[in-house]
Amino acid sequence: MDALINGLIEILKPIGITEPVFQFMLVNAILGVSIYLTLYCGLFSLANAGFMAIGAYVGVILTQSFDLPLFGALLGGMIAAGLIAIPIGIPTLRLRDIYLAIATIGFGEIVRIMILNFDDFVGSILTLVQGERVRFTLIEGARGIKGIPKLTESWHLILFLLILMFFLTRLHHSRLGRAMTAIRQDEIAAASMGINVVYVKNVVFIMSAILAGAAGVFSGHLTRIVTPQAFGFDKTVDILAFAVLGGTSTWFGPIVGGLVLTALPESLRFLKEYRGVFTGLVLLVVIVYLPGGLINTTSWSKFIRRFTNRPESPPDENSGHSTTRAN
Amino acid sequence: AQDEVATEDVQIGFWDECPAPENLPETVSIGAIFGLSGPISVYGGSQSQAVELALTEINESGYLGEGVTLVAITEDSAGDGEQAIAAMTKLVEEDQVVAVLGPTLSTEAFSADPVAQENGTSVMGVSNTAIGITDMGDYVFRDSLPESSVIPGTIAQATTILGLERVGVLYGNDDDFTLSGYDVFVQALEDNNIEIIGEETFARGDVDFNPQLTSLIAGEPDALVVSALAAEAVQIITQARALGYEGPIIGGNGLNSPAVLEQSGEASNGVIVGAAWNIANPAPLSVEFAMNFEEAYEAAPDQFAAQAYTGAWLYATAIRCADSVDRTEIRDALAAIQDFPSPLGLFSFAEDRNPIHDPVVQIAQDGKFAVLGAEE
Amino acid sequence: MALLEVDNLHTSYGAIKALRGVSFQLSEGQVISLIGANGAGKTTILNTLSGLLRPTGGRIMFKGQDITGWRADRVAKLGLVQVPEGRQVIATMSVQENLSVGAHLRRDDLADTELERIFSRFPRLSERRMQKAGLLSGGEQQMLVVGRALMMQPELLMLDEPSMGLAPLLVNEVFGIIADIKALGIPILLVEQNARKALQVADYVYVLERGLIVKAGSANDLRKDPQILSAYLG
Amino acid sequence: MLELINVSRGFGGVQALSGVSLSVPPQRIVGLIGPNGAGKTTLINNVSGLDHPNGGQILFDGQPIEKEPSHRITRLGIARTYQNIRLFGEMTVRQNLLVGQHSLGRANILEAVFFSPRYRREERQYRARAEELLERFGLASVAGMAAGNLPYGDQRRLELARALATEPKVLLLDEPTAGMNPTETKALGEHIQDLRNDGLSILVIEHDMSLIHQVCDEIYVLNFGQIIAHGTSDEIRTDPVVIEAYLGRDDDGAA
Amino acid sequence: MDTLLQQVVNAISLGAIYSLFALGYSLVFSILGVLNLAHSAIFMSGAFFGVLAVNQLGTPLWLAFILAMVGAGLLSVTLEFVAFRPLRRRNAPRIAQLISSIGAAILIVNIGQLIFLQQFGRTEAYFPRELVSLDPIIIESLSIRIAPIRMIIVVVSLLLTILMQYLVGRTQIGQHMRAVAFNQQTAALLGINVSRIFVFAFFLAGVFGGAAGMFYGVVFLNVTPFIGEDVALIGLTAIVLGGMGSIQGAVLGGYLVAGLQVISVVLGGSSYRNAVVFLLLFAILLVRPQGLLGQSESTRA
Ligand SMILES: Nc1ncnc2c1ncn2[C@@H]1O[C@H](COP(=O)(O)OP(=O)(O)OP(=O)(O)O)[C@@H](O)[C@H]1O
Ligand SMILES: Nc1ncnc2c1ncn2[C@@H]1O[C@H](COP(=O)(O)OP(=O)(O)OP(=O)(O)O)[C@@H](O)[C@H]1O
Ligand SMILES: [Mg+2]
Ligand SMILES: [Mg+2]
Repeated sequence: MDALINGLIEILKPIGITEPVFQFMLVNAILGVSIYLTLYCGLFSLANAGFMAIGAYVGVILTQSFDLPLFGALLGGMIAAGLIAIPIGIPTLRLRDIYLAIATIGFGEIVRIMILNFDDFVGSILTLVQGERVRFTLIEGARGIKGIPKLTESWHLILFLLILMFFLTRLHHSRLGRAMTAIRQDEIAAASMGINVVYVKNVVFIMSAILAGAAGVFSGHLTRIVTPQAFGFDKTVDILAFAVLGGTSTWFGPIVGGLVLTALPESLRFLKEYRGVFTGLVLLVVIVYLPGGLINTTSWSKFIRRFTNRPESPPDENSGHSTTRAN
Repeated sequence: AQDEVATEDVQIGFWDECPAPENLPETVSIGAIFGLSGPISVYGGSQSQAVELALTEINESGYLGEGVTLVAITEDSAGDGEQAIAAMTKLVEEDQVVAVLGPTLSTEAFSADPVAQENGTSVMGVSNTAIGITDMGDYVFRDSLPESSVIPGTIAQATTILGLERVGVLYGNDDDFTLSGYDVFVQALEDNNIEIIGEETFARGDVDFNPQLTSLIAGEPDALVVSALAAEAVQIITQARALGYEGPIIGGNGLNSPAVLEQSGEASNGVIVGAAWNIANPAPLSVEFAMNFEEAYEAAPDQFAAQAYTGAWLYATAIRCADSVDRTEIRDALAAIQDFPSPLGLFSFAEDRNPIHDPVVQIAQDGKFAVLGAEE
Repeated sequence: MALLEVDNLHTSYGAIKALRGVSFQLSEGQVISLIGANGAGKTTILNTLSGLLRPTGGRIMFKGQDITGWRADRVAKLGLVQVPEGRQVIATMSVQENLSVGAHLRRDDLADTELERIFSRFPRLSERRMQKAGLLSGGEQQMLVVGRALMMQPELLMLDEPSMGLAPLLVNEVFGIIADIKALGIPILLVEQNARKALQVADYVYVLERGLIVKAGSANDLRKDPQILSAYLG
Repeated sequence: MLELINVSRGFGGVQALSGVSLSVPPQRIVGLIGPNGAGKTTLINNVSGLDHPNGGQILFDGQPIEKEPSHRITRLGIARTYQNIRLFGEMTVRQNLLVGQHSLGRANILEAVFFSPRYRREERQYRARAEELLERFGLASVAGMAAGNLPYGDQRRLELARALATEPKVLLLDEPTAGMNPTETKALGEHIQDLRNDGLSILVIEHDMSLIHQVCDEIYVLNFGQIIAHGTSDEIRTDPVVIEAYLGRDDDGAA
Repeated sequence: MDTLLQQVVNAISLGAIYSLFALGYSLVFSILGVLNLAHSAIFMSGAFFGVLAVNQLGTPLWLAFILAMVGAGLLSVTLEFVAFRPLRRRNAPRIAQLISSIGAAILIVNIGQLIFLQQFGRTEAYFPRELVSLDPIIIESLSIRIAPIRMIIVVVSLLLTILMQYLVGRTQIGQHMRAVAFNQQTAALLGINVSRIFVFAFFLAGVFGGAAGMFYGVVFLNVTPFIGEDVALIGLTAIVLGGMGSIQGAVLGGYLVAGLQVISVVLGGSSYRNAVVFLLLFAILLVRPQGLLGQSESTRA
């Protein structure tokens, strides 16, 4: 396995992919899948950065303060993220589109603010109880938890991703997978098929949170420091871009998106100060020419047709709001 | 202490502890990791400029011997830990640099420095002020004074001179730089038995500090203690004055930027900063650096630039003394540097690879900094 | 010269060829009906004429101008107005706003008169003037879109299954309106499943099958055609 | 089988249903007709759990169901189609039929991941049933097409097939023949009758009176949210109240 | 009591800036049906054009203000042509447009950074301090201090809101905008030139965003290519809180967010002020899923 990974990295080095970059690529592939699951179910949830933060902090505290091995931390981080997803999902998943998006971004921001203030908060409670000023430190606010050993290895990530891919293939052939697609296309009709829409949405939301939590644990043990700054709005936007640029019509798209978008800035280092401009340009151009994402057959066939001069159909309806009533 | 450094004949690049080197290849590469994009590029950009300035001077003066050029391979980390790791890996593994400057932020350093340590390559923080940076290993250095070496002196001096009893504290709590500053301030205030009548926080990118300031000012403090970065500091100072606050404003590193004085104008009167370096520093090396920098880049340098500039010179000196591009020998030579004349003053590395030099405490008056207590 | 001349029209959806060379004509004051089975391509013809779809071949002449490939809003401005299949009301606007939004194309200033005329013809709409159009029943929405098209002062009105989903009483009403419009001298291109009714108002009929016109004739002739009788009149 | 007792539903000012009582006996086809906006769709929405009445009771097999959510009602055995077609447009025709069988399955996601025997058996059953429905509704040739790209008539047939896939006891059809030509309408009518003969109870809303007369065992007429007539096809056809409110004078003498 | 009044003043002047930003954001959303995440870059460009005009061209403030609005408006239209129109043509999913707006934002910010470096030598620039008087107007009787520029912002943002309200609610072009917002195909059949409506809406949104950016720059003096990030999330929160697509909603949301932040600070929770904002947002969305002034579902489900 190790030899295989090293060989792969040797091949990738000329385009700027060293082992740590490779590892971040894999972590981001997991994140891409995490948001893909909710998107696939028609949920525009952007809570992933928040769950990633929860996973990262729980995981790191487990290895640092409780001396658990990475595997234990992984389980812990995933369970914590999944458990927190339950009370968050039940009220919020009733919201739609942008309202769900902003509510879940709000959740992420609240998580971030809680992490920033956790120590102070506990400290001030202790101060009240004990009657003298107490300084409490566990998660260190903006300072971050430092000195985390680098426990994540490439093969952990590859193995995790392989298992995940197997799970996803099976998901697509299951009742749950079909129910997710149905809910995305028409919630009302889905309910008429006997699908418990609320239940399915919550299950998917929890699965998504668990994956984000796992990515958090892995990432914390790669970056060696976890700070709340790393899990802000920017991160959320990045994660969304992984999935959509990769293409959300199959689970393979978000994986590719995570890999490519992580590698891209590293591969573009030779551009020096023009790097950012090109990153933006690439994102823009790719999505404009392949609106369905990199991994999407219709996207590519339309793209190819453009250059073989076959006319396209002009925009079709449904650019506006959702359908009228349930007549 | 300042005056001792300011002896006329001391010049940068003339640290004569080591003879001119003879065994260096034509090109020696060091790496540099700075935040060149994103909001931190304000700092990273001038750091990178300062390093270029130092390298030009080093190469022109033949500091590393005839025909030897010291070059920096500079990588952008955008303030992001993951990118810093990637950049560090690229520099030490692919580019095979002999040593690395940076990264700009302490949080990035905690991510990236272990990579250098594991590869036996020196890394020198030139703006990392958090606690515990050099604990990461014997290859990890910094030339930036941690806040803990600057602020206690600032508070002590201010207390004696201004007779402080009660202060309000305003700090950014989502940034490890301003938060570390806050930690040290609180400790120093406690040590000096000063009462904290109120604590308020803000977040990076906040623009309106009126609510917090209004609350703090309502308590009629003797001074406002502010731990902020430059952009927010300008707003805090002007808004505090606009709200009618006239007392002293005591700040750390972040307030110590020429832009702060320039932009807050009148309002800056009474701003007290303790810092590793200040543009008003009268020492000749410091003046010369500020002049050269302004000439090259049409902007006044800040403390981060001065530290980056010094960092490049320190590496040049270590390479000169090691007379080798062997990473371990360079590390050893670096650790041995004592009393190196620099814009920061006479500079030495402590046993734990932290910097030793005198900080400065200044007060702003009529748009200029003057040494606190010595002002007219 | 005919008001509308369609010559050898081809339209595809990707690889699916929905129209495979359709030609027909429509003169001033005429009502023409297109009938055909599901998926024959009737809606596709209307969408192509109105500019919602771009033809892959052929030519469309309207009022002596070649409008092939024109954008939909330009086609509408020229007076070729389509009432689309399904009920495309603007759900977020009130009934009244839905009606008035099309009025900007009018070349006269009788918008208000027309509005009142429509309200008196469809009292149900009048009762629901201020209601959001999305909350109307299916039939009410159908009335609304026909009314809206009239507000645009069409020179040729294309109706796509206007009686779909209407109660028999209203079906009669809609065909009454079609007859009225015809009486006003506004030519109509009518797509209908209710072939019996369509044949009553139409002057001329084209029968479409799988993207081709397979039969054409005056309404009177086709009414007697045994094939048509069995296939479309049931 | 299905019974509505005094069901009312108002939306702000509009009283869409006021005190409607109606019953669908086993193995019968009941027609529901009435002018546009009379409240027919609202009635179906209330029975199918998409909407809930303000007053009254809805009984299914004697059990009150007026408070149950949509998915539960489907599982109990009531299926419906929509006036404005609601297919899963991006899914293929076949997939639409697989989704239709959702409520019949028991296998959970873990069983799917580990290929449990129950999962495999269920999937086999789903597919077999989907093929059967495709055949029966003449959709086999378009089974692989995206449902949204089908012509209107095919979409209607698919909706009906999908509703049947849930294995209902009662079927609610909201204008199943809208957009169909007379030949197609007639064929669909025969389908509906077959379903009744197979044991289903059916409530059908239609404006196409030929279909109503062709298939319905009894007919209710709704106007302004109230039942104004109830009877057999022949009784309704000649009822002056119904002619006045709904049918109008049929001037071409057909039907 | 004294501080309370001052805090109210603080909240109002902060709210004016948020709401001005939110207005343009909301306009584009309602017509596009997609969040234009590049709107914060447009905001930045307003401040940027302004600072460039004042510092490099030496224009007077009013001219710089107009240049900023027009410049941002044109940039916004460019965005429509480059990032949105091609996708609409291709009938792309809305989420693809969201991503292209992210790409466009990255592009604009990075180009901004290059220009800043080239023009100012570093990635920040300052409006000259003398440009506007920061000396506060002091109302002794109430012990309130307000910088005059902040009063101007409050007034201008109110005027612009009314203008926008009139335009969208009462004019033909506004009606057409709403028709396009609902369904482009239907609008086209009604003879509405959809492309032109888009260009108009984007220009308008850009003008508003640019004005907000310019004000921001003038009040806070400091301009960087990244100032858009500072308001992006808060602006988004404001429009969602107020109700997407509602003009008064955007304005109300802006003031509400500002008010909440200030209240949290007054109550001693400055560290939690954004958490308070989001918690309230949560609570409101659960009761009114369409936001405070959002259109109630005009569609039945
Ligand atoms: N968006 C689309 N993508 C692919 N194929 C389409 C699309 N729309 C229509 N078609 C196909 O084009 C053919 C003609 O469709 P059209 O809608 O014009 O038929 P129609 O005669 O109006 O039928 P109906 O009576 O059902 O309305 C059909 O075979 C249909 O499947
Ligand atoms: N959610 C709602 N909000 C407001 N009014 C409603 C709502 N749903 C239905 N209505 C009104 O209730 C009345 C009955 O509507 P319904 O859809 O049940 O009529 P219908 O009998 O199905 O008519 P059609 O034959 O035209 O489909 C209509 O006047 C409609 O405008
Ligand atoms: Mg059609
Ligand atoms: Mg109905």
